Amino acid sequence: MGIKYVLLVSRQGKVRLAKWFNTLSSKEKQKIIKEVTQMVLSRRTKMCNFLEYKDEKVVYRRYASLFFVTGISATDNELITLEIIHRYVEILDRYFGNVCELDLIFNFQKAYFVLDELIIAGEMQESSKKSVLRVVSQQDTLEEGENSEKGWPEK
Amino acid sequence: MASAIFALDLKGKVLISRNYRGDIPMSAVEKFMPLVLEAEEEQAAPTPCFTHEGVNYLYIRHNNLYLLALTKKNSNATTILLFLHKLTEVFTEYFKELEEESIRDNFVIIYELLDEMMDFGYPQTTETKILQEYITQESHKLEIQVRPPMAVTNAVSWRSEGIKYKKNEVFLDVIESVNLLVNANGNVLRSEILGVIKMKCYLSGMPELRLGLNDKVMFESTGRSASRGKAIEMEDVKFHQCVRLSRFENDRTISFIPPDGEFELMSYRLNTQVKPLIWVEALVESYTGSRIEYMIKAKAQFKRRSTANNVEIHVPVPDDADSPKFRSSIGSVHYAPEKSCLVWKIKQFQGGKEFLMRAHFGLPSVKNVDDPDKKPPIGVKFEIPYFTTSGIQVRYLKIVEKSGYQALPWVRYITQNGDYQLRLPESIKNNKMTPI
Amino acid sequence: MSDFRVTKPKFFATTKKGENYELRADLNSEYRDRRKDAIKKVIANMTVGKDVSGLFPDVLKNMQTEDLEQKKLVYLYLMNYAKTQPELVILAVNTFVKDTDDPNPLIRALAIRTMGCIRVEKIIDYLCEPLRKSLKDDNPYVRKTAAICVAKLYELNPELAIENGFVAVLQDMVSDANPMVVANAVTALAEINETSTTKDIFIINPSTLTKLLVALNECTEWGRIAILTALGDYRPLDSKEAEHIVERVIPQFQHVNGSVVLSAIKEVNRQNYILEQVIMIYMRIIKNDEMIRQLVRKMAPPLVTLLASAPEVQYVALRNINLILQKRSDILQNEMRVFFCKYNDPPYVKLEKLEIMIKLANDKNVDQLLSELKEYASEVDVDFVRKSVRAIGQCAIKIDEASERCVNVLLDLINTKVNYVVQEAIIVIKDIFRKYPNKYEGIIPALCQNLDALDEPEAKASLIWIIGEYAERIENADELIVTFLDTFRDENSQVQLQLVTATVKLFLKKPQETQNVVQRVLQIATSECDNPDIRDRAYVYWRLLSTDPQAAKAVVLSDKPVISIEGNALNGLLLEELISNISSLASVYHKPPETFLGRGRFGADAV
Amino acid sequence: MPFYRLKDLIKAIRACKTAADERAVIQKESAAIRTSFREENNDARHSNVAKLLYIHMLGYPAHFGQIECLKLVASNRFADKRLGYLGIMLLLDENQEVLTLVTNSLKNDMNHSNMYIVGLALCTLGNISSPEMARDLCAEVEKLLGSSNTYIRKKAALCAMRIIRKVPELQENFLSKAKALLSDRNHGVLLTATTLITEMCYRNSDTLITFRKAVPLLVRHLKSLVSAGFSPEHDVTGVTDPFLQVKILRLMRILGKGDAEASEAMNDILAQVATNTESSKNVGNSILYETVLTIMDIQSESGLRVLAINILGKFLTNRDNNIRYVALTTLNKTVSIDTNAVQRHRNIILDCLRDGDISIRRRALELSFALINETNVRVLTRELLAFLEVADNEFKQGMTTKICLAADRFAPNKRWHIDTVLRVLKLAGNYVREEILSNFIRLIAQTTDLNAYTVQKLYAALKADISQESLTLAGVWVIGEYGDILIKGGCFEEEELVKEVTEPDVIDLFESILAGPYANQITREYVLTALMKLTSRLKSVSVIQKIQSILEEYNTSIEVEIQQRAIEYTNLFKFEDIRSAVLERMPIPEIKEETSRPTDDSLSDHVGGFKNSGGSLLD
Repeated sequence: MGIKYVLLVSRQGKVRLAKWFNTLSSKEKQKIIKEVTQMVLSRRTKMCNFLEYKDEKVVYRRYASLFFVTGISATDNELITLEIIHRYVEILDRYFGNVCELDLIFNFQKAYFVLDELIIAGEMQESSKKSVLRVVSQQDTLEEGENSEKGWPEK
Repeated sequence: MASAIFALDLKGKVLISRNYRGDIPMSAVEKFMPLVLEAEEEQAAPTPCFTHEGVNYLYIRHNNLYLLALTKKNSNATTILLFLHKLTEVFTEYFKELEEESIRDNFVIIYELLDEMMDFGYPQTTETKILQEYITQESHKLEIQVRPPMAVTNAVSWRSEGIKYKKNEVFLDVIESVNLLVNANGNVLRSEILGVIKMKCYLSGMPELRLGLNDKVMFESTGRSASRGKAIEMEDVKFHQCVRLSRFENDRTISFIPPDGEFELMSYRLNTQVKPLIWVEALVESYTGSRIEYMIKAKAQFKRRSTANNVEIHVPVPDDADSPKFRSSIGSVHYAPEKSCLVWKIKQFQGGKEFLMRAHFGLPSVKNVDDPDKKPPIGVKFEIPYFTTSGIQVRYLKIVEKSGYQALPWVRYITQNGDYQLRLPESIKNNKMTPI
Repeated sequence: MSDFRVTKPKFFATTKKGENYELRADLNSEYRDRRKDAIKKVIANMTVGKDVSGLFPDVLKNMQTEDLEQKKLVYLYLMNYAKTQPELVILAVNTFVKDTDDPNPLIRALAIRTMGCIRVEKIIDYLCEPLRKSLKDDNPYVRKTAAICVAKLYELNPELAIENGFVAVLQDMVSDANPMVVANAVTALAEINETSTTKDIFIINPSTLTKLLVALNECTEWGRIAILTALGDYRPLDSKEAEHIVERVIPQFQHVNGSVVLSAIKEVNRQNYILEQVIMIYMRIIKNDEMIRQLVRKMAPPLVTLLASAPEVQYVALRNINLILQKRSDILQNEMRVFFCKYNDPPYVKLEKLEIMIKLANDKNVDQLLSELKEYASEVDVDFVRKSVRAIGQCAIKIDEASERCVNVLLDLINTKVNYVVQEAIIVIKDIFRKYPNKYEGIIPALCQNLDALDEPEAKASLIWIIGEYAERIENADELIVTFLDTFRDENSQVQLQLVTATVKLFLKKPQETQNVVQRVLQIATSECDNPDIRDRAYVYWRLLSTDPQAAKAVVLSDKPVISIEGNALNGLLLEELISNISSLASVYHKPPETFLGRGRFGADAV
Repeated sequence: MPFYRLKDLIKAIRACKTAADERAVIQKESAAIRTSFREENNDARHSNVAKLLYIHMLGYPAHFGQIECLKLVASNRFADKRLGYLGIMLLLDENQEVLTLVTNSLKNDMNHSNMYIVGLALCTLGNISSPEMARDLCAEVEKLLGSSNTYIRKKAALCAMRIIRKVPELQENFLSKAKALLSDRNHGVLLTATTLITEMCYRNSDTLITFRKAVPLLVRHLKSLVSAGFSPEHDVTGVTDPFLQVKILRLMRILGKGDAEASEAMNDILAQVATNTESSKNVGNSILYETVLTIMDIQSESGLRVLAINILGKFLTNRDNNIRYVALTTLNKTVSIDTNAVQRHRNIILDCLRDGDISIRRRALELSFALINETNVRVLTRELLAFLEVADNEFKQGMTTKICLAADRFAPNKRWHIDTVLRVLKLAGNYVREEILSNFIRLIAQTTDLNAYTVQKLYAALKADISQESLTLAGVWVIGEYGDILIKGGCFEEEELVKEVTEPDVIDLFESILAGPYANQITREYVLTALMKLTSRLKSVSVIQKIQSILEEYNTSIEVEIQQRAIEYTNLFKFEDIRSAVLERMPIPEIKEETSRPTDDSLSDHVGGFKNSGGSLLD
């Protein structure tokens, strides 16, 4: 049950984020990334956003140059998973302000931090966009405070 | 015979394609990557040709690209694969580097080349020098329209007419590469010399050339003995297409009209039982989870008056080594993590000398569970000028042109490493428990 | 506070709207440069797989141009989209025909080449006249292009190509003064001949033969391959002519192109075969016999040199060497070291080299080979390790003198306890037992210790066979067998078969202790097991045992003849067929072409 | 020292033109980072780990950074902890030994005064907890479930879920707190609590019964969500908190299943959701989809079921492939409950078999098989055989299995049954499971009146094609068993194929198979036994001698089973008096139980069940 992984993959097949909620060896992870990427990238636009892979389902959605891909179990609701993906994208968009792929590349750790406030153990923990944004930015403030204490420049 | 040719990136995305025969749906390419992945999955390595539902896939890898040909027939696999390699060669000569980017940047000219190099799936003109005469990168100007060079269809398809030089010169480079394989006990398993004779021809007109070597077979067939020095016995000889093969077969004469500029005239192969020119011994001691130590001994086993230049000894080290420390009696040593090895460079290594080097690396306490114990060999690079292992000699190079000019031939000899590998002995393992 | 209005995702977007619309405008621009740039953009879009077929009429307008590059691009576009817009292609015909009259041979050839690639019914009629002209063009570049174009036309409409006399012209072109034209004419004829129903389009006679042999030395590498391939259909009149062909072909061994070399080897090999047949018929022509031996010797060095090619080509060469060795086992007898695996050889090359090394192994080189195989057996590539272990066993079976050394190596490997190594070793040891009866059975206890580790059917089946065959020497043989019975139904059918036979043997050897066991096994195999082959086997045993136990003993337990290793080789007919296909895909797959062409159906009548 | 700052490293990597360049940059930097780690520089560590995580994301090894993450977590700086925990989540999982060293840090941080530090620890535990960790930290999580801070409560709830997944018996610890959470007013807490309780009910039937009492509460929650006015915080294109709605619907499904009272209590709200939810957008459809699944699973009223089926019908005609996909998926679950409702959509479903989207094709195929019954078996099988001919290879094995099972179950007569399986073997004989082949041969053996027909058909089939392994095996076995009937000939109603077959013809066929390019060990096994059986069924002495010599060729075979067979059979010729008795016609396998579930993929459940027909072996 629930989301097994979240992958962000560029149109060129480069991984921009990979979060795993079930335990797999890195060989298995690499294999999934390779195979699922290959499947997703070869899909045409009018096709549905779902794929069957092994005993699982892959739900993906393309946003311009990036594919947001999740693996869920066969019994999960594919349509609401699309909404979860979209929710993540909306939050990223608000957080970065008109997000683009480069934002995620250079701030990859922030993309993870945001995701960690939205999903734990493959399940959604917060349905309010505002709350997620608030807690992420408060934590950012905390970090910045430490940096300025030490007299470090902001990154 | 190829029905279609594709260039794909490593993810299987088509970068450019050309459909020559229309007898296979172009969508067949979509099956390519899944089939390669499936083959990898089943542990059997994917082979360069395979068949699936009536379509045959033949491919090569070049940098980050696949070049793929499809065919429906029982086509000549060697021809197709060699043609694909030829494509990479031509593209590389056109664009310096054949990469995803260079394909994207040069798609117009690539289409032109694909059109010219293959017709209806059959290879046509594939000589870069000739192609460059009528497929050029500058945009085609209206005023001067290019025409097919005579060479495209001439019997002498590699040389255009009307070439002129003020000074007529020829440079010959005789380069021998030594292939060596030594097992971990220090026994030589294989040693072989691959020689090539490279030419740089700056000659006017349509010169006729004849090259004389101290070829044993020729001496025997003509009844002469080698006047000075020994004759050599070449096991297999390959010639540039300009050389008249039947003449060689008849009386071992190497006669030809050369292409203009630089080219490889011939290559030959011979087995040798000579001592390995540079010998390397290694002693490895590893302390799991903490450190690994190497003692390397290198010895130059050729005559004292010769010197090997730019010697590089590559000794493999674990992928996750850190904090390198080196001590050597000569040369410089550095850690090359991108190759997972240490490189010991000796600018000049005189014949008969022997040197020692010690290396020390740290190892992380946490082992990479996914990393199997690979056992790459030690590799050696070197160049020994004025020296050939085989003893090959250019006895003469005769140049005749109807205008009767005099031309000067220059000859240079060099021996270098080829595929030169010495297997690394098992390391002595000291399993000490170290706290993490 | 307007986040709820985000209804359509625009994230990460760089939207391009109405690109085709803009392109259309540019294609119709009054400025030449803008039009050309637009064409390039269209082709760029086509390259990345966007559909730009909608711009057909607009692109077509730019076909008539002095700019060669632009013309080529428009032609390319036409080739790609002609199928989708057959009606509109007609509009291009005029320019095509005009271009075949252009003073520049490059444009004439380009036009005829492209027209042949536009596989649209309507355009074919317009192709004939220009093609007729081009076939007679003064310029060889145009002629060689036209020659191939005949093959293109033939594929679309054979009658048209014959009625118009194009095929006849091609036949004449084999005598063209220009070698490249000859080569393409040969290529086109061979292709046409293959697809024709009559197979009489391209028949080489002694006079064409001479011309081909002359052209062979003059044309490009690819032309040489075409000619050498074409020669394959020619049957020499007598051994003298065969020798003559061989003489002309052998120099090609020195060609730098590996495909030329393999084609030459194929041809020499074929002539050899013919010569051998001649020898068989007229025993007295001894001269030929000596010649064949010489020829075989000459083939070896070029084959070895092929191993210095790119790995993909090496692979094809190795697959072919494998075939040639099955026919002429002595050809590379001193060259085994050449096939030693290098660290950076791709896996597919390593596996092929292993196969060949086994074929070359003899009592002189076996020690070297063994120490190599041992080295390989400790590498990381599982598949390669398995095959290496198997190869050690094959050495033992092939070379009597070495069998003991091999067995010792295998025992060392079993002691490593690496699971897949152990299983592989057990599989080959079973064969070693059958090659050298009463020699190595002492190691059986060591094998039986690994019973629990076996999870692969072949290894399991092998050990079960060993237990049955040597039941009298294994004290607890019945216990070992019984451990499998509970899971009988879940086992692979090959394991089940071995269990049935092993149990029967066990019973015949130790009737007292094992009566229940055999009863149980036969019961399961005949009533619970669904596999008809296993049922048959079990019934046969059952009937045998219940009618005449003494006969059963004689039938089941009789001594076995020593196994032969021929089992791995291809059968003679197939081998001949594959050898006649050297360098082709069939020779790489080791399968006759019918098995992979079309839908790959192959009837019993075709064998 | 390392070469780059994080930003510069990313730039350097992006600037690489080739994969080889990228690898070189990364491997050099990795080596520098490893060496720098040795220096124990606290300031450099943060940036080194950040770089390493980026490197790791690109697929390169980073195991040597694991310990460094632990060191970061032990730091007092929030930034260090945040990155350290991120690294632990990315580089470690429950199978790595190093993870045991994290437990203590987690425990400390879960008791931290800063809620964000507590949050980091909970997030880490929730994502990668091992069973041991789950046990060690169960009490802390339980405590945090009662935290006054919603931020901590909701994270703790999902942590508890992970713990239960790892160690199911720990769920008792969370029971009472979980109940309380269900009345929480915070959407996040409610969402995670519903998720936690769903997990609990799913794993434990006692818990399930307990939570049935909460149905009215869930109904209230759902009702308020459905009827709530616009609430900006939880609105998604006009729908209030679809995420929570879906979770509640799902929990209701588990609670209502098999319980009339609970189902009854949900009836109205489900009807309300099903009729009132807006179906023009994905959000609404996601809720409708979940609602339909719940309606079909619980003991709902028939009116409600009709409503659900109608929604699916509408889904099926939707132009959006996503919606069609879920419709096909759901209908597949529904088909066993209400076949007729699904049969109505048969044509649309068959059309989907030709859809360009493999996902749709796959679902439609599954559903087509579920639709087969006595009345439509001929039509549907014809459709499916046509599809088998063009299907992707990956579909073939599943299809051959299912077509044959459907034929087993619904065949109108034996002749049709045999023809159908034969057609399957011809079309895709290389994609047939062993059981299907066995079933076919059993069918042939049992259908004695068609033996002559079958053996002739198979003989003709092999003459035409020996490339399909199962077809070859079936043909070889049948010809071996009924060779005498094949030779006898005879004709059949409306059959044209009666061609005379001679004894040498049969041997020729077998020799072709042995010499053909498809021969493998299994075909050889079948052929040897078939040949041997023929010696008792054919008459020609020369043919029998020929068979004997073929068998002898295999006496030295390297394949152990082949050698054994060949030798036994060769030996048997020495015992002429018993040979034909031993080889006489094989007993007919008894009728097997009818297969009950035609869509079931696994056949092994149905194998067996018939009794031995041989005589007693020993007296």
